[in-house]
Amino acid sequence: MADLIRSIAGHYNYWMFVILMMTGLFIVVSRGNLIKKIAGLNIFQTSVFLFYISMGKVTGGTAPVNTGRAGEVYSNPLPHVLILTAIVVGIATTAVGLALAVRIKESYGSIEEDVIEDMHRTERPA
Amino acid sequence: MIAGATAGFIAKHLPVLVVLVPLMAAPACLITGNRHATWAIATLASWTSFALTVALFIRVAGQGPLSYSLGGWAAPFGIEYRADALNAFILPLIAGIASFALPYARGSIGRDVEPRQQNLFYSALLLCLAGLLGVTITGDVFNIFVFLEISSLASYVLVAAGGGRDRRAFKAAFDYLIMGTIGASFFVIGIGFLYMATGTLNIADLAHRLATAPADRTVRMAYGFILVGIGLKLAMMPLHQWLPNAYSYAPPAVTAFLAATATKVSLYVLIRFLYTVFGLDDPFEAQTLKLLVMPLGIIGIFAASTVAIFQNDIRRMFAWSSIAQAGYMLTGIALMTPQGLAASLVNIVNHGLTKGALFMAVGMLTLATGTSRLSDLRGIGRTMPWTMAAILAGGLGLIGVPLTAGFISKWALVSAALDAGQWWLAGAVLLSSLLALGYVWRIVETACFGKADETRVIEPVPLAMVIPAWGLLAVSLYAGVQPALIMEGANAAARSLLPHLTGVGG
Amino acid sequence: MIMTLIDLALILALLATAVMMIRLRNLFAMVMLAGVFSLLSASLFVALDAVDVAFTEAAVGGGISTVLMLGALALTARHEAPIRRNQLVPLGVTIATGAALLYGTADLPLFGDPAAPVHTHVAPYYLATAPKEIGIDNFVTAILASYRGFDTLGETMVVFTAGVAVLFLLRSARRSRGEVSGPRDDAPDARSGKV
Amino acid sequence: MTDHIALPLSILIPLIIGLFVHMFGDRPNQRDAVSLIGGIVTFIMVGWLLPEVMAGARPSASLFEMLPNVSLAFRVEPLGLMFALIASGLWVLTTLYAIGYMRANGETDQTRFYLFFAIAISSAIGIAFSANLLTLFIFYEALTLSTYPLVAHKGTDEARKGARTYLVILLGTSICFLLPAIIWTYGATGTLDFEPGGIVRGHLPPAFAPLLLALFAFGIGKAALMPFHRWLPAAMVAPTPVSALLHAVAVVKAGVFTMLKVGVYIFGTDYLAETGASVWLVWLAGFTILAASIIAMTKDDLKARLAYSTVSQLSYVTLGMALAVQSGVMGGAMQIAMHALGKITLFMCAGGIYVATHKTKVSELDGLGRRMPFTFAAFAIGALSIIGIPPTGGAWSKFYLMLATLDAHQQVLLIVLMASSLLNVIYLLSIPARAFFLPEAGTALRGFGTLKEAPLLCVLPPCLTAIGTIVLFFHADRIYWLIALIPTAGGHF
Repeated sequence: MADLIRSIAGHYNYWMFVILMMTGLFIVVSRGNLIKKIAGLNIFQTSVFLFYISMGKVTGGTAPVNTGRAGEVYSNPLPHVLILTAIVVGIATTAVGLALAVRIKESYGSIEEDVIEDMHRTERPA
Repeated sequence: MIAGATAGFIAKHLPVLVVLVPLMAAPACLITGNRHATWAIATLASWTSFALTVALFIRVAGQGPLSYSLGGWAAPFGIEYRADALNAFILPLIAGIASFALPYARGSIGRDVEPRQQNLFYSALLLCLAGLLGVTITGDVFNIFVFLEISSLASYVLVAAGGGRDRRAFKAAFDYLIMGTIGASFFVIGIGFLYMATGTLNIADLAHRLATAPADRTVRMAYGFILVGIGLKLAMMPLHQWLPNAYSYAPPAVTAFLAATATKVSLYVLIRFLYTVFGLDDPFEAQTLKLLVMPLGIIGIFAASTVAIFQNDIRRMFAWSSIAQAGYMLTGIALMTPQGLAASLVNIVNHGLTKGALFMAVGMLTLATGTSRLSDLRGIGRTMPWTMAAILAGGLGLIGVPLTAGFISKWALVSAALDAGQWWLAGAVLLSSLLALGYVWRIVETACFGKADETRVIEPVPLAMVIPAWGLLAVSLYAGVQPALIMEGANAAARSLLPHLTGVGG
Repeated sequence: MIMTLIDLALILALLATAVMMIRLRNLFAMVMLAGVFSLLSASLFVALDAVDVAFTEAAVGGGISTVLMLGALALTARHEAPIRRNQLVPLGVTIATGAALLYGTADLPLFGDPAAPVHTHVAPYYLATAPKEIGIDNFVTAILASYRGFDTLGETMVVFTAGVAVLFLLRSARRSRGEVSGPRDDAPDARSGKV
Repeated sequence: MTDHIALPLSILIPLIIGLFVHMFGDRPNQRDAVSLIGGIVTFIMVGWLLPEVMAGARPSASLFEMLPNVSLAFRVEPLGLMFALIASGLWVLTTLYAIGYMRANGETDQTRFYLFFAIAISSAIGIAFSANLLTLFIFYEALTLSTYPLVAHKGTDEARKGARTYLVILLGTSICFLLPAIIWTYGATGTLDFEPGGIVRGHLPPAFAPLLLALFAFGIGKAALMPFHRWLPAAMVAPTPVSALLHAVAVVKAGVFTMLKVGVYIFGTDYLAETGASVWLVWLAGFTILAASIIAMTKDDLKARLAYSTVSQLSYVTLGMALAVQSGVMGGAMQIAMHALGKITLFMCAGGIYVATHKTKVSELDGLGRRMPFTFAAFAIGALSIIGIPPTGGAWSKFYLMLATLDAHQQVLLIVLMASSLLNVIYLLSIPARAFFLPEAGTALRGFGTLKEAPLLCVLPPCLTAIGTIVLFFHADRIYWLIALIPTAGGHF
């Protein structure tokens, strides 16, 4: 029983992040609005970042900035480094996605996937 | 004296120069602005990069794996570039295709991209190339992600460059972006799990630590998410939906380049993870390959080839053919034998060359006639016999007719299947060739024996397109008659990945 | 204990925000919520000792991203059209992926466990040597700038790529002239061959 | 590289001729002259090799290594030389005939026709001279692909449909059966060379021998073994010269030639005899012989009837190989030569009839013999040779094959052969018989009051080949001495 509680206490935030991730993923795959898809993608990616950062956490540790005190426990800095990079990659993707959405709006007059697909159907098939 | 010093510098930094040359040429393109100068810089960079990859291949073949610590920080603490028999074999393909695609782009890109945008286009092409090369050569899993995203972002915009002519390119690029980003995120989740299980990001270190650690759910999840993530990027059935549109609406030069390199690099990453990192000792990993990836590969071959037969658009037809061909490569990988792996590697290179040439030839046809719809191309073989001959030669390669590179691939895969005692697989591979015959012959019949449209206007095709297309085709045909180099390279790579299994046959 | 509670509260707030974002059809409000989501996650990053990440997320996720989204909304649409598509397949895909992930978490090292492989391999080396070798007290900055400096170069190139991409997509002359597909204004200048 | 210049030249010259044909595309006279001269030169080149091979030399050439131990290589041995002689020799006559036929019929795209014709001949000679299975396979596929445009020549829906059947069956069988058979052989033995006595002995468990043989037998679709024979009648949509040369000589003979090569040089007749691996093939070949003859009887379309006759006659060669005795191989080899000459005569006559009368049905030919005596006389002689009645060459091959059934103790097959000959008599000889002896059908020939023979170039070649069949009866020893050099164990008789 104690093991179970320990396991739950030790894993619950991973589970929460998984649920968050899935919320984002659900928006991406279920919604037809292109902007909303990108917002969903952002939620998905941010949840992945949270997942990474929580694996770097050490109980009782402090932020990984050298305090000079001997025996100080620091949280793991490496996931932080990775996620800093990943955040920038994420915003780059968002920017490109939004730029594409703008061009799609200009060409089709809509950013709704369903509307665009209707147009494709009526156009001469490739 | 100076030459000697330069040579020494190049030799010392060879692995990183391969990537840095195109990476740094990209900003140079942007700054230069003039489209002719930009093109010259881009072409020069890709050729230089190609020469460097060839040098690297020779060096690795002669002296064994080469490790380069970036910034001088030793692995696993710093990022390592590591060239071994496997990636040194793939790198020349990527840079080589780029070397053909850039001259080709000069002839064709005017149709899709306006002059003052062309420096941006060439920048993006170089970034894509640099990203793909970086993914292939790096020995650090997170670095793979970073360079994968460079190449992916660049390839989204390259696909969107076709939007000047057909707005559907924008939507195709957007879908590609969504699918690609989901794939990349899955990949990141996967390497997160791996990092949690081992505490390292270096491939060699990962392999070492995973070999001794018991395989638990964490590692298995890492395996699953990396498989799906990379599967999305390489258009493994049923994760292929982005590909047909992306290949159909991108500018011809882009389709030729991406079809020959992007999915191939993803396959490389898959091989690297399966064989180097995971090692497939865990029954779960092996069974997944055998019971999931191989059937998916075979279903992909048959389903995608069948869909290809019913396409009216030639580019879309060959895009579906690419999905089918990825199935062959996955099947070889899933055989888990040195022969199967070698067959996949041979296939990666041979199909890259053939499909690159094929998309270039189709691009010429499209440019000259203004259409790629088969129903509008009846009898075109009489007006453009040489272009049709190039398409036919490439198509025969897809079927696997002797003296083409595709025949060698098929031979290697069937040998591997027979060697592994998988009779049904050998049969399926050969039977599926008939489907390839089906779609290639639809083109031949329509183009050569159909009634020609007398009113058709044929625009001249620039030599800048003709020469690279035929050059690449010649390379692919040469690979069909002189397969020894590619086969030996593939065998060496397969042997290096599966050292505990011996007896690699031809 | 108090940290755990803060942790939990933040996570629940994140979840609530995300669920509201699914439901909102007003895109403007959704973008605002996305900004809230970023700021909440930045707070969570602080609680998890990742202060550098928190700053970046607040600036990039909460700031730049929101601005970009708003800009895109101004150029596209403010409202999401009613949903016409089947929601069951996406739900199935999502649940399957989530179930796989939840299954995978069972063997993960416990949250905060200092004995986890993550904390015993490679990372201790940074903590031990970075102050001496690099001379920067912030370990994250030290690693970012040195040990994994090449990732940072890659990151810069990602931003550059995105810049090229956005410029390419939005600086088109055809756009400003309002044409969707104009005539060829650049004939191939190479000599033509017989084909 | 090569120890006899005639070897590479005999493969290259047709290709060079093809190039010239393409260049002279807009000047029909020069183009046709080039074709004809090319045929003659090629025939001389192949003939140049004959004395050396008779003297025991085996000229060979090797280009480059494609797989470890397997090169793109050529080696002239008696069986291949015989095939090459027939193919190139009959190319000359067929070209003559084609010039007459194509012009008389006003066919379009004649340049493409002669171009691919030349490529096909080059491929056939390549098959004949292949030193190993891979080289043979390459030329085998080249032959299929280069004859596709010939079959689809007319470009009509019917022609395209027939050509599609042709291509799918020939490429399909070769890719799905022949290729795995070759890969299996290579995997088991490490070589693909044609060696006297075969290469599989000791590398292949006897239990697997029938399976491998089956892959070969069905993979060599050009041998038209049932049930993969449909392509041959389908190919009859082609212009008659194509049917004459390719579907009486080059393509189909390439099939049975490959069958013999595999039997003799890959398995070895001794190995087949010891393991009994080919017994099933004996029966299948026997079945095909009878079944195809019976179908031929039901066909009213002349070319279709000839096509099914070919299906039947090809299985004689397969049967000769499958019997796994020396007399069988001899008979099979002789059948390649004799049937080629006989059947090309029949096809050229059929074409001549079409040119003159535009008739394609057997039932419409009543009484025509008196108006076209040369054509129908040649037809009758060709038919005699197919049936195997002296004084025509076909008698010899039939004789050896019957002997072989006895040598192999397969008396039932002797009866099959006799029954088939009887059927041949009925469905082949009935044609000239009707033409000569039945009264002209008034309605069918209305409007053809002044009908005469076809143009000279359509009549002369079949007459020459018909005479050839008779000459071969008296000079069969020439062929005998050549094919007696085929190394089968069991000694001469």
